[in-house]
Amino acid sequence: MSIWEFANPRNFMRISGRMLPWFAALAVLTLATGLIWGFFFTPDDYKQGATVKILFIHVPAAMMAINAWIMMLVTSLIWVIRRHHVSALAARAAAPAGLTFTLIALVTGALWGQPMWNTWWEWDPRLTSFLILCLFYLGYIALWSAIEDPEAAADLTGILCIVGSVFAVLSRYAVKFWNQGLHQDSTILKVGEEDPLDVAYYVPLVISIVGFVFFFIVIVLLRTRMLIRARRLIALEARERVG
Amino acid sequence: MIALLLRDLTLAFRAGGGFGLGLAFFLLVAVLVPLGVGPESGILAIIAPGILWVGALLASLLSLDRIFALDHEDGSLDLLATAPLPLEGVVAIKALAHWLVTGLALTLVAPLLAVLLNLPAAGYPWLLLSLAVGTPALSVIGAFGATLTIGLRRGGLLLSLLVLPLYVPTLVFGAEVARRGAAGMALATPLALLAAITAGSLALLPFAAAAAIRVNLR
Amino acid sequence: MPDLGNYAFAVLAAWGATLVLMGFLLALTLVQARRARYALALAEERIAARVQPKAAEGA
Amino acid sequence: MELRVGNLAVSRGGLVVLEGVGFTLHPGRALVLRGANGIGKTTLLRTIAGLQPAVCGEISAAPECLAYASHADGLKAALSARANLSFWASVFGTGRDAAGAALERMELTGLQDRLAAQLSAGQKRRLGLARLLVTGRPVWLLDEPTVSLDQAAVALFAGVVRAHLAAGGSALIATHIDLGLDEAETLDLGAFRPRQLRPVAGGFGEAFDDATGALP
Repeated sequence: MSIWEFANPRNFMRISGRMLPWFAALAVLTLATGLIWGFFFTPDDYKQGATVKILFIHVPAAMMAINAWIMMLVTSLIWVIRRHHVSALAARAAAPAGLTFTLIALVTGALWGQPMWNTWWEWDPRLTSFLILCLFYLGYIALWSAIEDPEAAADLTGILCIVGSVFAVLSRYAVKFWNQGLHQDSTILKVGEEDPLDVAYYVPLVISIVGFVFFFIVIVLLRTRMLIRARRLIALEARERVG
Repeated sequence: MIALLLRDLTLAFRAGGGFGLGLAFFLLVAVLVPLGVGPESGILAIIAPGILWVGALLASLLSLDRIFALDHEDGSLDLLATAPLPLEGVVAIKALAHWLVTGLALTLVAPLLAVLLNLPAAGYPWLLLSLAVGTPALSVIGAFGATLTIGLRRGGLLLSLLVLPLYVPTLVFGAEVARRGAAGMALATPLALLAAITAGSLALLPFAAAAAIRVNLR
Repeated sequence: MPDLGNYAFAVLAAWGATLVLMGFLLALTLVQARRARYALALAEERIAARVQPKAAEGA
Repeated sequence: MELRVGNLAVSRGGLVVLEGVGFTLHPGRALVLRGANGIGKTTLLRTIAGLQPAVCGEISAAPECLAYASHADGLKAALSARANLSFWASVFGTGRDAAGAALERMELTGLQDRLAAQLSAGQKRRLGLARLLVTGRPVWLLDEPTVSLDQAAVALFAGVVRAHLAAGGSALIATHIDLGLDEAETLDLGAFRPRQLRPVAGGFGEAFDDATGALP
């Protein structure tokens, strides 16, 4: 079976309907395991104390905030190049999830920064980049809901997403240049190096990341199915009007 | 092409064309900030480059929705699209016209407003240079954003939301050049990056904008 | 319940905010999905009711 | 320049509104499109002008020989009548004199220095139509050209069209008014209306409404 089978709304509805319960079960399982393990069964960090528990939601949310945008970029490109409608709707479906993850990353970052750096908000490059990402998500969602013609809305948001991605990357480097920042470097890929993330944190963190991924998939599937139904409703009503 | 540029410039200078609007806004920012921050010249001198850059950015944002929306309303955009001009060229010319009446004008008055904000003497040439190099990017990026909202009735607010995040790199590098210039630091890197953003936007965004116009006309 | 020490507020607030935001997203998605499903079902029924008499006439 | 249109289908709002449209427009001839409101005259003209993609079919003429005049005149209220026209003359590269000649042909010479904002609706329309003369393009696509023109102005415009045809041009006109053109044939678009409106192939409509029953 080719992946383009999904491009047909009918096939997508059939296959996604069958997969949805499994993904939902996996999401519940991994999220529950990762989060409960992270919250109840991890030791305090010798430097950061109990705040290290924020790690298990902050890091996955931040990763998914970026991954959601990447997924939107890929699906937008598929729409612009191959004109598969489900792809455009999937891009739209991912945006609110990405926005939520961005907000979570920002809020948990601020709450974590307060005891660690003694300030709620720091114009740190990472935090600033996430604030900008948040604006990108808001603009993208607003443009989708502002344009009535479905085809034009898909095209224009697709163009925005592609151009916006370039500028998002530019902003990332601009902001890094502008302020070197307090934020510690990402340590997750450095296991085995000098000051690695302790294995006690590593395992629950990975499980929790997997949980966030499944949660994201479930949300995107649900929302894409919702948008497909809404489109069919519009199509049926148009047909009814013209007789 | 030249005819289009001249027409847009003429329209901008006629009554209701919005030429004075951006400048007046820029002036207001330069006057209101000291009133809000307090008259201490030391503080003003530090924030002057940033204030002038943010003011220039907002002033150029103010007139963006006129670039294409007016032409779309009165039907000339349809006619331009069937005229023997490439749409990419139309976008570039309109962005150029927008830059001449906002970006260039703001660049020229910026030194006067910098006096109000106590910018150190060393900063003037760099402020001018950074605005001259950076504001074309603001106009092209803005013109691209304007093509996305052509067909919308109240697109102004949405346009700002779409364009502001796209302005971030230009603002960061532009203000950085002006700030380092005022402080007497090395500024070759941000200046080169600012020029790169302007050059890249000028080269690529007209194509994206023309695609968006075609979508809107259909 | 683990002992969170001085950081109880930061940790609990961060976790609480996360759960609230994710819960809100999930709830919103489910409500919207249900509404779309319901509205579409109504429209399908209406159309089916209109098409069937016509088909009967044709036969 | 011959305009040949074959088996053309056009869409509006994701629905095919006309299909199988075919005609040939020879130099020196005019074709009047007729049909009820909303049948798709404007859509057809915009598609031929290249402003929107056709669903399928062929259009022989390149967009470079077509001059399209829409409902809207594309006038800038803050510019004088002459400045409005000179702009289009330079865009189409027909030179300085073309604008003056066109103003004279549409009997607007006396108003040339007035701002477009101060012209009456009929005068604006005449100025909008004068634009066709400065395009220098052989095939005119006219969408309701006589709206807000009085009888004398309609006759004037008919004369302009006739001269254009006599010079080897051609015109495709969507109108309800009889322009009194002997060279004109009439095409009733009612014949090309699909029996049942269907969504465009590959569009959002078709993808989600293939009428084969409910979604799984």
